[in-house]
Amino acid sequence: MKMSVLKIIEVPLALELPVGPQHPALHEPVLLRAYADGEEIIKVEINTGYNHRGIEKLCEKNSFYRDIFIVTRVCGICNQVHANCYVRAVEHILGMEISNRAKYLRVLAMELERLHSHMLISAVMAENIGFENLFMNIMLDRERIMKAKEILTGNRVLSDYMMVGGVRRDVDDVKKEKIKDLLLKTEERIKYYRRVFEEDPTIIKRLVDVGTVSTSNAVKYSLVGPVARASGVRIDSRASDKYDAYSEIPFNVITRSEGDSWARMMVRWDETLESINMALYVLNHLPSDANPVPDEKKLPRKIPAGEAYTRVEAQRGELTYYVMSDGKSSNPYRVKIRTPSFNNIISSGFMYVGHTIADLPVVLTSLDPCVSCMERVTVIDLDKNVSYKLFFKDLAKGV
Amino acid sequence: MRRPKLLKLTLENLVSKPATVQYPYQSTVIEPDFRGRHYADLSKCTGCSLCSIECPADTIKMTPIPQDYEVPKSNPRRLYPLINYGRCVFCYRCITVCPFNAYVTTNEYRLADTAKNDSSELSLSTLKKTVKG
Amino acid sequence: MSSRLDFLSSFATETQTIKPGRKTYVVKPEDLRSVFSKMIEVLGDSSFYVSTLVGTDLKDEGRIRLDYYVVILPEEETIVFRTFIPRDNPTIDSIIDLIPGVLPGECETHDLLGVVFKGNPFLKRGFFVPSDIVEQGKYPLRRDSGV
Amino acid sequence: MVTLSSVKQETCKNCKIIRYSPWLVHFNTGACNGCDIEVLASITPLYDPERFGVRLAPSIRHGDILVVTGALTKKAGERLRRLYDQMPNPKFVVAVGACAVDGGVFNKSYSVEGGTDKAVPVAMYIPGCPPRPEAILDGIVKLLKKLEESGDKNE
Repeated sequence: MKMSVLKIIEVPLALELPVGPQHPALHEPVLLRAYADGEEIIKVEINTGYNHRGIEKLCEKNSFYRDIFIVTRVCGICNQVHANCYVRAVEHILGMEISNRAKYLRVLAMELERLHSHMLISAVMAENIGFENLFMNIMLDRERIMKAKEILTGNRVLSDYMMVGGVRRDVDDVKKEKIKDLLLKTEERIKYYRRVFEEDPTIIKRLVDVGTVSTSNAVKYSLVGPVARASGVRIDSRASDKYDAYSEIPFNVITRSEGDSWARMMVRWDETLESINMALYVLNHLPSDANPVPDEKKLPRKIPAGEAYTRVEAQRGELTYYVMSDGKSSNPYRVKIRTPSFNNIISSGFMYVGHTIADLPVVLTSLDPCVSCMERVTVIDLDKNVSYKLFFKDLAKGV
Repeated sequence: MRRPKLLKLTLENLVSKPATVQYPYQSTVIEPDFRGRHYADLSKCTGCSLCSIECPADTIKMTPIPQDYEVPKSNPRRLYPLINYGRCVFCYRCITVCPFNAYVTTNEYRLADTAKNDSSELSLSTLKKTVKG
Repeated sequence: MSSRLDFLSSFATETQTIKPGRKTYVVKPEDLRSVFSKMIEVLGDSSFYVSTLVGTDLKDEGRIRLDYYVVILPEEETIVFRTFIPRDNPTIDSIIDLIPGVLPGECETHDLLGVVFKGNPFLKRGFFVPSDIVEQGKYPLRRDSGV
Repeated sequence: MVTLSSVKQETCKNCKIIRYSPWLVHFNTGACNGCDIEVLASITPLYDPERFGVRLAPSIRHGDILVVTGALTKKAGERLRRLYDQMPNPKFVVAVGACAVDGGVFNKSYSVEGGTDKAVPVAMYIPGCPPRPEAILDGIVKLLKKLEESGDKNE
């Protein structure tokens, strides 16, 4: 059957495509061009590359230590995993071992980040399906996590916490108690929100069976992170690579078999609870074997020749860094960053097919693009040959 | 299917105290070690320009100290680090690499202004002016 | 695990290790497609995925190095296929028909490094790079691009 | 012909109109999301800028204040200029974050032009990486105060 194209919908979303470096880095406005037959989407083209900031090249031009702060700014939401991945690659080249306390503190910082990121995307999902009340409530509780991050690292978002050889500030008992208190308060709320997502009829109607990905497609298209885990693929570099202190901290890898948008959100909520347990475990079992803060004045100036490839489980999936040093200059020879959204968003075109236009934002949000992505949407109606602009949210409610 | 108590939550919120902080009439709690505005204490600074080399954003410029200030002998080149707060990313790398711990840190975060500002006034206020004559 | 991968040693001209412990097989560029089709044949197409494609410009040696990082499921073991292509004529066969997941990596490497993947219909300049650099015909990640 | 200075004079006369309820339009020119989530956080219940009548406008044509985050990339620069032209006339630009103010860590990159002021006139700079939500509100309140003062002068 030949389907005729009646409407072209251009969705210029400011989507996060934290493709690192040479990719725009974050928040790349991605253009999804969906071709719809009536209400049904028959094809989606994904265009990228609106704000490429040239980070990989920038890294080659700056020294190893300055790069720590540059790669932190690849993505604001997952800044600590970026820094951790890069710093561990440099440590592998240097052959450096860090203290156990530093390893535990790194895990704590990364899990706090996972908490706030998952809460954020769930809030955005609630807003996109028209549930503004839930959005405001989740965002209010998320402020507690931000406070905990501020206590631990000294800044709310971009924490600049990782350093070659350890972390940049220690916690004392007062701070530990404060963070524990905030986490325990948030845990209750998270259990409640998880139940809302599990049981609320509005959410179930909008999310269940939308954007289903089968297990084999998830592997074939290199999908990673919660998107793959919701389709039953057990990928978690925390469990397989056991970097930092993940070998000692107990946690479960959450997988679901449904593979739809709802399963992806549920995987995120379950991971949030796991993260809280891990953070509390770290706070209760923090070893005190050595000072975790290296003296930055005495770090090695010269980095030997070598190459390292590290993987980290970021909030959105597997993040990898490749760092190469030629041993001659103080700058890295090559830094390659592959961010999870790069795979998830660019390869996501097949998921939209067969759904209605109103489902498009739902599928997209369930892949965890970024928040402020709610830009406008252009609908070009070929029948009338006019184009009009809509707010992304209105589109979600059904044009 | 059991409905969650979102309605109850809404009603609770209606009668409870607002969650909003009445900012800017009432200030919020900022951690004392929040990374805020920092500047060089010129009585300790030797003008070695290490912070300027290490700054990831190239925001620190070594600038000559104006002639009418008394400069300690440890700073023979009469240079001081001028921080352009507009470009500064507050990573505090300059503070951790400074060999003389010459930086003063604060948790001041309200830096909004109609023009880009820098640290010249704050840094120079740590020095005495030469008495003329 | 490793016994499943024994067939790879017949393709490899050399094996190396990238820290931390990633096994690297250096293969000839013309063998790359047969390596991946053999992988699909032996392991099945849903038990490994191509995680990262790294292109490095080795200017002094006059060649470009391509590393395919492959994650084998379910153990999540990362192995690397490394191949070298000449810098003045950087062409290699695309594997996009075998593994659709390499689309982002191939597009990016083409745009930033100028490697031509024969058989990939989606390659275009300006995917990420601003148009003024495209007009000058420069590839930002080449060491001598001067951007 | 509309020059920059003539636009500025006009905005001063009319700014009283918007000082009661300025609507924000948020535009990302290539930010790392750090500033974006802080802008979003600053409109949530804890800070609630609707007390000042501040809210996010649904379209650029309804907006009074353009909040720009992120380093100005070459591709986004053209779009920013176009957006600025589409805004109705008393209009002000607020640059949020180190990247939007002066390029931040990306100032030397080949695809970044620099700060927002390379493309459009900026009324208020909010430094920080990223600025706290309080700092963003503080900047907006400072801008409103400035408008009030200049409005009084023109009466």
